[in-house]
Amino acid sequence: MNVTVLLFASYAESLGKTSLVMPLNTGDTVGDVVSRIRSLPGAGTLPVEPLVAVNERYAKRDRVLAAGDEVAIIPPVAGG
Amino acid sequence: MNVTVLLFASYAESLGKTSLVMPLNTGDTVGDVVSRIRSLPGAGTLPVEPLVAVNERYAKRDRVLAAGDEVAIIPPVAGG
Amino acid sequence: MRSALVDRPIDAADLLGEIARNANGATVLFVGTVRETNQGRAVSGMEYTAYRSMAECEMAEILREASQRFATKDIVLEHRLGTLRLGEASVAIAVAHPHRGLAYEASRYIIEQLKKRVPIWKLEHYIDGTREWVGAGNVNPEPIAVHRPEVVTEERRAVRKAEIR
Amino acid sequence: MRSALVDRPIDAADLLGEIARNANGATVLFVGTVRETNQGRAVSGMEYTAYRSMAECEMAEILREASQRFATKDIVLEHRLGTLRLGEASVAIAVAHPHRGLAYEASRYIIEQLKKRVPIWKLEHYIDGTREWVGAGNVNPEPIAVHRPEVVTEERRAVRKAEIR
Repeated sequence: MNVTVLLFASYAESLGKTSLVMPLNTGDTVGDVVSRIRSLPGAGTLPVEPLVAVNERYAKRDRVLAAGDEVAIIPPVAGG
Repeated sequence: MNVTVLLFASYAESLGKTSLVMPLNTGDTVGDVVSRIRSLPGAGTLPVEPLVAVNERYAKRDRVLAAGDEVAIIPPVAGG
Repeated sequence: MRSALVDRPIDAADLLGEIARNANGATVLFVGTVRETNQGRAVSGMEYTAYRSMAECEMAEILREASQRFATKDIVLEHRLGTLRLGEASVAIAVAHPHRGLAYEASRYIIEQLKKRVPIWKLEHYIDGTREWVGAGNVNPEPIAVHRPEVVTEERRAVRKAEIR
Repeated sequence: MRSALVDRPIDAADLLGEIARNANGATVLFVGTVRETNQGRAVSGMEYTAYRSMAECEMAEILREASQRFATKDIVLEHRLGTLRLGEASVAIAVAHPHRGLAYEASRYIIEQLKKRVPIWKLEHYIDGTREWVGAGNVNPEPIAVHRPEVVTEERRAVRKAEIR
């Protein structure tokens, strides 16, 4: 059971990749996935609680993930 | 000693003219000229205290006029 | 900074080009157009007249005020006179500024002041053939020939200047 | 009502034409452009990337909200992605409304919400050769090759969809 994690902009640059596939345990939340991402090399610039989207919608830290979910770690947005 | 009085839009239509030359007595104010205009035929639509400009600037009712002044009676403006 | 009364269609894209500078990050354009209804009545067109010389002075003064209050000189304002069809632009204001907040505020300030102070009048024509001076009440509901006071004004000014000399 | 991410220059006049209707009396256009300085540093250009699919959803949602709050469907929003030169438009919002107050408010609402919620990022390039992700701090001051996450995102989505099937 996996989720896809997308990285963008400064986070993608810091971690050296724009996406990764991460194994998921039953009951894992957004917060659990973020913690695992933050333990990767280069993740020092990620805040403890970054903005996260699940399947293209902003999601809270306690959102429980399902297989195949697309989890996006969203750096501070700067459109306009 | 005269002043030119300019009329516009609804006021010009009511009074049937767009300008007139009016004799001026020493010390006459904007208010005096307005009173005389209001006594003309068709001036029923003019309010007691219409907006007035003297020489292209808004002026108060007690402004004393000088020979050659251009006095404009300004209907409610509706630009835009 | 430029303001003008014009007797031809307003080209909004031209105004945007006129104020474009790389120092600015935000541009706000306001365009006022002739609406097909006003207070429930079906409109067929609009006729704008002005006390031209004074209107030009007031428009320039409003731009000076906006420039000082909102810290930009990249402002252009055009108001059209004459007979306009539905949908045509009667007024356009373009403001550019390094920051968007002040661009919006300057734009709003200019249109509100214009509507309050600039001696421009509009004669609304309705599809039933009647006409009305907007803001002045229904002074003459019959369709009649329209005066064009600003033309006579120019003549009068010439007379006045001659008298003063 | 239409919102889009575009990979070509934004044509503001086109947007104005798109929302023009005789029922409207006021049109407000906002254009955001690349500024030559930011926080005192000389800028040479800007590179915009996005989480494309989500950005499109959020932009459409913001327009729906604005339409309900301010009572108009005559709204169009375009945000450009890719490499932009100084003075080029990164975003444009055109709103038309019967009344000007709500046109201004809708325009302002849309740009503020866009800046708050839509997953778009900009990499600012400076004339001294350095670059910085705006809003993210100076994570890498060395000039290096730029990732284009949105392209990979599309690939990833295809992979994900294949995995689900």
